Amino acid sequence: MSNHSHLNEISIQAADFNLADEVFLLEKHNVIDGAIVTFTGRVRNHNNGNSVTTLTLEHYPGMTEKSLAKIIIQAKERWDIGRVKVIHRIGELSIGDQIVFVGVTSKHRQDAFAANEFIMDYLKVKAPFWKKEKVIDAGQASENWLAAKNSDTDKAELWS
Amino acid sequence: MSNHSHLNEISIQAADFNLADEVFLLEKHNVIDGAIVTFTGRVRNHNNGNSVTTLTLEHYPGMTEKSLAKIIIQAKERWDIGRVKVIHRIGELSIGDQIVFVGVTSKHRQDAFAANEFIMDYLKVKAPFWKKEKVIDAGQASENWLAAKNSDTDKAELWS
Amino acid sequence: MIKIVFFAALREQLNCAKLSLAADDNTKTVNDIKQLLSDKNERWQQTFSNTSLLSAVNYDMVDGSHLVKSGDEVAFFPPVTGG
Amino acid sequence: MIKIVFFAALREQLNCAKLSLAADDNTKTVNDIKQLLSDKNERWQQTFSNTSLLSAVNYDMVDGSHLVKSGDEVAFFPPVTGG
Repeated sequence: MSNHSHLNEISIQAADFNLADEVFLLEKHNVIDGAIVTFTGRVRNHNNGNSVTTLTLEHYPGMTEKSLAKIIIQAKERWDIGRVKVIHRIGELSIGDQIVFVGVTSKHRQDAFAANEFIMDYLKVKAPFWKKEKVIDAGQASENWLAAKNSDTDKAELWS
Repeated sequence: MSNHSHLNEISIQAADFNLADEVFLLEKHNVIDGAIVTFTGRVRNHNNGNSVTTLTLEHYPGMTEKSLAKIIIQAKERWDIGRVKVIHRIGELSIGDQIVFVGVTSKHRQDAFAANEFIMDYLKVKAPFWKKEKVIDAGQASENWLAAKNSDTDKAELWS
Repeated sequence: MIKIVFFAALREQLNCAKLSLAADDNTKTVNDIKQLLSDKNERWQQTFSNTSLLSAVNYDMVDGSHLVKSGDEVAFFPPVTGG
Repeated sequence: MIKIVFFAALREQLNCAKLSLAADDNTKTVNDIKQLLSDKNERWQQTFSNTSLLSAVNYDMVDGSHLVKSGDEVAFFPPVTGG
């Protein structure tokens, strides 16, 4: 596994991303793949009934890229897909901000749907990102690290 | 079922569409849905080994909109999704042109993935569109109506 | 009056996009209409012998036993290939 | 020398982002290192009693029986919550 081959497929960045630009690159000079599926995740305004104000994303530099590269390789082994792009933002984000993007092209839509969902499911349980929320709960501001969800672990296990 | 309520959800059009504009509208003033999944289908350059030059899309005005509205209602009954947009182009298209767009927002990604794929699978077998290809086969130009695929029928039946 | 419409390859094979059928007192099913159309001539008979043809009444897919009444729009077409 | 790094809630609970461990001649597993860290004091012991903690060696997730050698980077962190 060469990191080099995944240079264009993975980006961990503080900056926002632009869906149209990413889709343009996935489709550019790519007339064999008739299907493209994108997933975009954004910061919601509520979590467990409390008002979220900001979200801070920490990650483990080095391992993040390596784990995402492995997930993309697994997806390519399982499905006949063309191009892949995974972007994950880090740092402080506000409500409505984009957090994560996954784009997959393929000849047949079924592969693009499955590979995209697989990548998101595995990212959720295998990529070293952690979210800390600033929430207002009954007028009191506090910071909480988000707890991992069993549902995410269960969902990822469905692929194995 | 009121057609009115689906006016913003379905568009059958000759004109091209813009992914970014569609996603903007799906996300606008929508901070409860953290997930958005899009599917875009484009004209590929090959079909059964022959070179496709153009694709002409015919449809059944009136029934097209009604069938898509029904598919969207079924998706909303099955999954907890927010907003939906389905665009299908008609008329003459060239290689690389966008044909179809499905966008779905939801609180949880699993619903957006499933509903989007369901809508595409049902559209493929229940919405009255027909494709005619101009192909160059061994130097000879010809026009062919595409044959429906059994795999599409099989895939749609998996949801029932 | 019953309006009948044809699409795609079927329309081209019949060289006909639509026609009208006078509604008489006999209750008709979609299959009855298909039979009436097949009886027109050799070409129509051959075209309607294709068992994969689909039918819709008033924009909803129906099967051959569906009852058709005056004012209905009946459509015949090949399996769909959009998306 | 073995480099040890901590992330997220774990880093905050320990008030420690990284430390180094002299590599001695004894072969160590990830669990052995966890035990060594737990032995530091009450707070570390309590923090490492959390059975949901994950571990990685050289950027790959591993389980407690994984052997650690000099030069390795060992990471401990809570279950991940990205995406």
